[in-house]
Amino acid sequence: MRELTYIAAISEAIAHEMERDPDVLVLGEDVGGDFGGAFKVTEGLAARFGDRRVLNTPLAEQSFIGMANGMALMGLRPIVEVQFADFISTGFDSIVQSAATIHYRFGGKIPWVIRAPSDGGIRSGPFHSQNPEAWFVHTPGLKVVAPSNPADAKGLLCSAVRDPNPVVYFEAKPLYRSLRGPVPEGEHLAPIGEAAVVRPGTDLTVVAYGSQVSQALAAATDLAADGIEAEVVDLRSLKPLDFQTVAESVSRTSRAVVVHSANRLAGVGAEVAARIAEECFEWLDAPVTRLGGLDVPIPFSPPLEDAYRPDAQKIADAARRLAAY
Amino acid sequence: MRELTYIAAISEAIAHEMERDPDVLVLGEDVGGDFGGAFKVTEGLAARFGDRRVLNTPLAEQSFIGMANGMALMGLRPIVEVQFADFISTGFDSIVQSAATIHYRFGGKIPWVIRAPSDGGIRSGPFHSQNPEAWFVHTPGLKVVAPSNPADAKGLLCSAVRDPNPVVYFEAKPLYRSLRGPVPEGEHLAPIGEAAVVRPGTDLTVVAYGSQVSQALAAATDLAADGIEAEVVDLRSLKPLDFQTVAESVSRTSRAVVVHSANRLAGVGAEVAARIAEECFEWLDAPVTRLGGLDVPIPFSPPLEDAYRPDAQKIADAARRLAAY
Amino acid sequence: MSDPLGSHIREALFSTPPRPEEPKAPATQPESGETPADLADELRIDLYRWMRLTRTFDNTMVAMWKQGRGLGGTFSGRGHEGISVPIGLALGPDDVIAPMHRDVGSYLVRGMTPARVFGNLLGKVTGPSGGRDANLHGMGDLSLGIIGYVSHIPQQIPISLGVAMSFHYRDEPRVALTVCGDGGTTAGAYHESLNMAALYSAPLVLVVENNQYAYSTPLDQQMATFAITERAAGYGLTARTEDGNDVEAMYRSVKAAVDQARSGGGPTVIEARTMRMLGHAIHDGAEYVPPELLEEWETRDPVEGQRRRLLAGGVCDPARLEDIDAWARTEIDAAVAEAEAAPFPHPDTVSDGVYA
Amino acid sequence: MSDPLGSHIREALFSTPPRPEEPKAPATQPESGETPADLADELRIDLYRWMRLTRTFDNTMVAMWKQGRGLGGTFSGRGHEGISVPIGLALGPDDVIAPMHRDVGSYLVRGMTPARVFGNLLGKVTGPSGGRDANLHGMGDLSLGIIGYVSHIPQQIPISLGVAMSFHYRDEPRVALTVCGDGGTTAGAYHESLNMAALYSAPLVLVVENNQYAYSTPLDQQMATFAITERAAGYGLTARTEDGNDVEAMYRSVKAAVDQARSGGGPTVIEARTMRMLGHAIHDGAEYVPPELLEEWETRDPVEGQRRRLLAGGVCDPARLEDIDAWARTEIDAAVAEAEAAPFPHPDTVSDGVYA
Ligand SMILES: Cc1ncc(C[n+]2csc(CCOP(=O)(O)OP(=O)(O)O)c2C)c(N)n1
Ligand SMILES: Cc1ncc(C[n+]2csc(CCOP(=O)(O)OP(=O)(O)O)c2C)c(N)n1
Ligand SMILES: [Mg+2]
Ligand SMILES: [Mg+2]
Repeated sequence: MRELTYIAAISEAIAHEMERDPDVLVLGEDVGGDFGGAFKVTEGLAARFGDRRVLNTPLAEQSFIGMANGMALMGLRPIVEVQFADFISTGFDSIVQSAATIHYRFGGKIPWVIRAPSDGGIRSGPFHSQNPEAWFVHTPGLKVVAPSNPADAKGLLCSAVRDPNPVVYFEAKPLYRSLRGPVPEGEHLAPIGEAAVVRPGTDLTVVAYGSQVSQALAAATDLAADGIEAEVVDLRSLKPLDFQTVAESVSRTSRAVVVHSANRLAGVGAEVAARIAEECFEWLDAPVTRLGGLDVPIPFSPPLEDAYRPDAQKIADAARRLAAY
Repeated sequence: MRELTYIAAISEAIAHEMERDPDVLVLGEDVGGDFGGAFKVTEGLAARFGDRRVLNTPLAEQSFIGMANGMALMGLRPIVEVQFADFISTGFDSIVQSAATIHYRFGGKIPWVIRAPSDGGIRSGPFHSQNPEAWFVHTPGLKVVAPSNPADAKGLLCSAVRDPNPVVYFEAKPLYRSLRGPVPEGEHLAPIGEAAVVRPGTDLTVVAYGSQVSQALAAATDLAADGIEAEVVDLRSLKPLDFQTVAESVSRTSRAVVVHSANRLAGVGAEVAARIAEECFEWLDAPVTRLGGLDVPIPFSPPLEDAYRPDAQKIADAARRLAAY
Repeated sequence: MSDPLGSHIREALFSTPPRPEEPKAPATQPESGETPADLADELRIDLYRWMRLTRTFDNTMVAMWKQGRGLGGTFSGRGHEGISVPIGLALGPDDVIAPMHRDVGSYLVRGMTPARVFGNLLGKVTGPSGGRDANLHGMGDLSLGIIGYVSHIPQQIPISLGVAMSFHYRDEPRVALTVCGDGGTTAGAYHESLNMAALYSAPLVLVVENNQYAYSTPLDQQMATFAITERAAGYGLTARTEDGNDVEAMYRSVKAAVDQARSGGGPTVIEARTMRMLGHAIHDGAEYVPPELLEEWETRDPVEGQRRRLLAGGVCDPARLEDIDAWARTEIDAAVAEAEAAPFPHPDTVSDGVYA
Repeated sequence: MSDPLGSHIREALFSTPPRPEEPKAPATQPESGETPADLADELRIDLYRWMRLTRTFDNTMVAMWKQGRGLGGTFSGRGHEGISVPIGLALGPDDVIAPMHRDVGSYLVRGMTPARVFGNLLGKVTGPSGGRDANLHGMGDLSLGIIGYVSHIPQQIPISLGVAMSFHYRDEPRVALTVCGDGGTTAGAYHESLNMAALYSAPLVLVVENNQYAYSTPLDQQMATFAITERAAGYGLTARTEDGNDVEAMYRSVKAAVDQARSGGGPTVIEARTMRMLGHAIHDGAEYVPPELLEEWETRDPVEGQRRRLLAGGVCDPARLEDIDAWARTEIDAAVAEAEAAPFPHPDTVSDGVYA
């Protein structure tokens, strides 16, 4: 299969959905014209589909997301880009109060996607490196996905566009151009709500998502050299969460490490670890270990950011401790 | 000791701090004049301390919280009322991006308190019943407290005002006038970052905070009739979290239920349960159980809201299952 | 392209309970495009009829809550009927409205039955939110072109901007109308949305219900100048001030704004000056409002004002108005009975409908 | 009541490295209250001097990043020196400023050394954020009366409103000054904060750097009318437009606004019209900007303009200006060397300083 970078897979997914359905449109800061967004994800779309379908908005997250709510209520399917995931908090009400509750409160459908370029490791500091997915997983009424590879980046985005609910799509900036992989051409959907075992193993389970899946796979290779066979589960969808795949894995390996780039404290990993601890209690031979960002604003300077973030080395270290437990 | 309602204890704490320190002031929607706020917490303060220190703001959460950031940077100690905890999301950036990061980024101190009347059970529907504490516990740089009784309501608020950091203070609306208890007169501080064992017990530990502490105590009484002695730990402070007190209790009881009114999914209880599961692994005789709100917007109609919320009965049921494990 | 509202709206609009004294209901919907400098007599009577129904609803609701027959809190729209009725009546059947908590009139006009509104207030399964949302929140019904209220002020504005932009995008001759209070004008999303509405020439009408108070906070503690209309005009959209207690003036103004929006002329902000006659919510005695102010505005009551005008102008005789008043009473009494008799939702359904 | 800034500021302001050619540094701080209709010659030269230092800083930074000697991204303020320098110079020593990402000049004027700014850019422990914040963010130093930049636009405005309100509350004759871009004017908090600043008559000055673009988005895709000044006036505060490339006009205007605020006359918004001469950030080629526009604005360069003006008016001779240029070059070269030699923070300190 031909290979694409992670970012190219995202661009392809958007174009594919716009081609397929005239109700799909793109909006956000700087997404339009010849420019095509801070990361160039929407480059060329305005020329291809017209300015009306690729709309540059003023700097006004609360209201352009709110506007997407109204468009979606009328059956359009806006793909909203927030320039960095960090700025999603500026439009918070329009997501967690408005979009998230409308179906429950009176049956209105909000079939939008918010694309949030997230994650760090690339020396961008506290305001351009955030991973705010836990806020949205905790909020009733939203779906949240976080692809770890180019094929899922395309497949989950296409599924998100077609989903009748609001989906927050966290794309991992550090993977944009550093990760290439096979991506099916044409129609390709990845189901929302299904995790994937991306590396089978017998000795312990590493549960990860987004950019930490690559790190977990690298750690697994490293561990295999020591004879420790790690199974890697890529959650892919954080809400709904496919706990069954996690439980099935842990029931075989009896040991689990949960890892994400976001703050470990009260992060999505806490939910996963608490469920493993509760529902896989009888199978566990060791305590569930969590890795995540430190409880500090994401620092800029390389030694500090490296200390802040989980990586393959830290995952391997934790896995070794766990295997030796 | 004389007894006060939970809400009177809050009012007393504010007046006490304003009396003590001219840098303490109050601001928010409708807090001033003869009116004194939607719940009358600040009633009488404007007459006593002047309109300048009890400031009615326009409807503009982002900016009046942002204004509090600037005041606090200059050494004032604003006590900000958001009318309902539900509306704290409207000022989200000013809290999670601005206030939370300023000390780490350049050493500025933000000694404010945001008072957030939270929680439900009183038929107020999805927009006047929320418990958004998990968003803030997950965010680096904030402190978060949630008193369960009148004495702590006063003591934690006084401590929060004097703390050099931003503190989000979740007060439980359902306790406002329904819970009376002894409250020390004059100076009374409750330390931020210390949990309390509010009922000793030997068979299992119930970890709770806010309005669910009363429910846990009621459940414990019920359980005692069956010969099950539940220890109840009141977290009081959600960030920093006094895990030592929790661990010490679970090391004796070997069983734990964690309960809060907020959505169970990726709530603060997930963090507590994950830590118990990790750090108390060797002591546990049964899986850690979590109770919390369902993953739905908080419904209005009595049968739905009752189905949504944890209460003494549901805690007792869970505890019985756990004791029998 | 799919039309989520469909043409059911026209039907729904006229499917309210039969009104014996008002057989010519279509008169309430002047042909789109007609600018009513002189309003037809039947329309003028209709404005009264809907205001009377709204007022009777409000009186009854307030009485019930005082008697302890309510559930949770609620909001009175007394004094706002001169706004809430024409914003409903001036819209065409395929238009969409996003009302606030004092706009019961607009729900009724759009075809939501009083029984359903009471059902919502009482947490019954028959309310438009099925017991999920409280009081006058969440009363959306897209088949009637109504978007339920989001409490976070002024969320209705960006949502309505988006509805308007969907019409724009699809080249549909439809209009979105929404409402905010004086308090809403000081919130950030007000500014963002007005700026975008002007920028995109969105078919949007925003009515600012300037009722002089945001909860307990009077205008002069909300803004340095009361130039709501001038500030709105600054974005580059049409803006004007109206007497919100003059229902005919309001109808004309809203209708003109709707026509302008429909024909591609862009958005309008109408500042409707009025007074909130009861407290903020049912529990609020509003002691902070000077009694003289209320007395003055009581003399400008929009319902009684329209009644006097109809009689003075000889538009109809007193008997017809008394029939209307009696009809309203009957309608509302029946609605209360129906809502009180309706069941609560079953607890097992609590998690239904979070996702589509 | 405690004064978190203290009187160290005056000292700090003059503790920048010695400037051989500029012994009379105090001339940069006209006595508070004096409205400089005619600016003193030394002040006019000082405006040039700081602009030259700022420009040399900027040129050097851009070159370093192009050479791969940078860390992460950064933002050029080229063309904005006519704003960033006077907003610093027109303030008194106890005033507080909250600059944005193109306002390096104001940091330098307030006494932050170029070496510290480069330290921040390079993630060194010597930067004001100690390696915690990136590029021109987080460069706060309260001892210099500088608040670090929060990326979420326009957070600097409500923060500065609060700073102003603390002066108001304590009856201190101090002023808060902040900055936003044209893009910032379309965000909600801009509106909320201007409304409150006017309402409370806060001692606040806001300079809107209208540089015609928000990232790639030109003004006409941001707002329907470009009436930034008129809209600001609508809140009931003082508002005026200036040529942001005329540093003397800017100085006069900002100084008058600061004096007005200090004497209880309330807030001012100054729309400073200018052009962003390089891209949004270092990686941005800004192909979306018509080259003619840049060419036109190149002829209006604020630094060269002031140089020409000084020479034409005979305020000083060319040798003095060449000395200043050489001084700036020396200062900046030394600063780069110092910053490049400085250590990174130790990883063990990563969690230090989250809480006070
Ligand atoms: C963002 C937000 N903050 C606070 C509230 C609480 N609140 C409900 S109504 C109200 C006053 C609204 O005043 P106004 O907009 O003038 O409308 P009115 O009630 O007068 O009709 C407030 C503060 C809210 N609903 N939303
Ligand atoms: C709330 C928010 N959304 C998005 C961004 C990303 N962003 C950074 S600068 C910028 C453009 C700002 O334009 P303007 O205010 O005109 O300032 P300029 O860069 O022209 O100086 C954007 C969109 C941000 N910083 N904050
Ligand atoms: Mg009002
Ligand atoms: Mg700009």
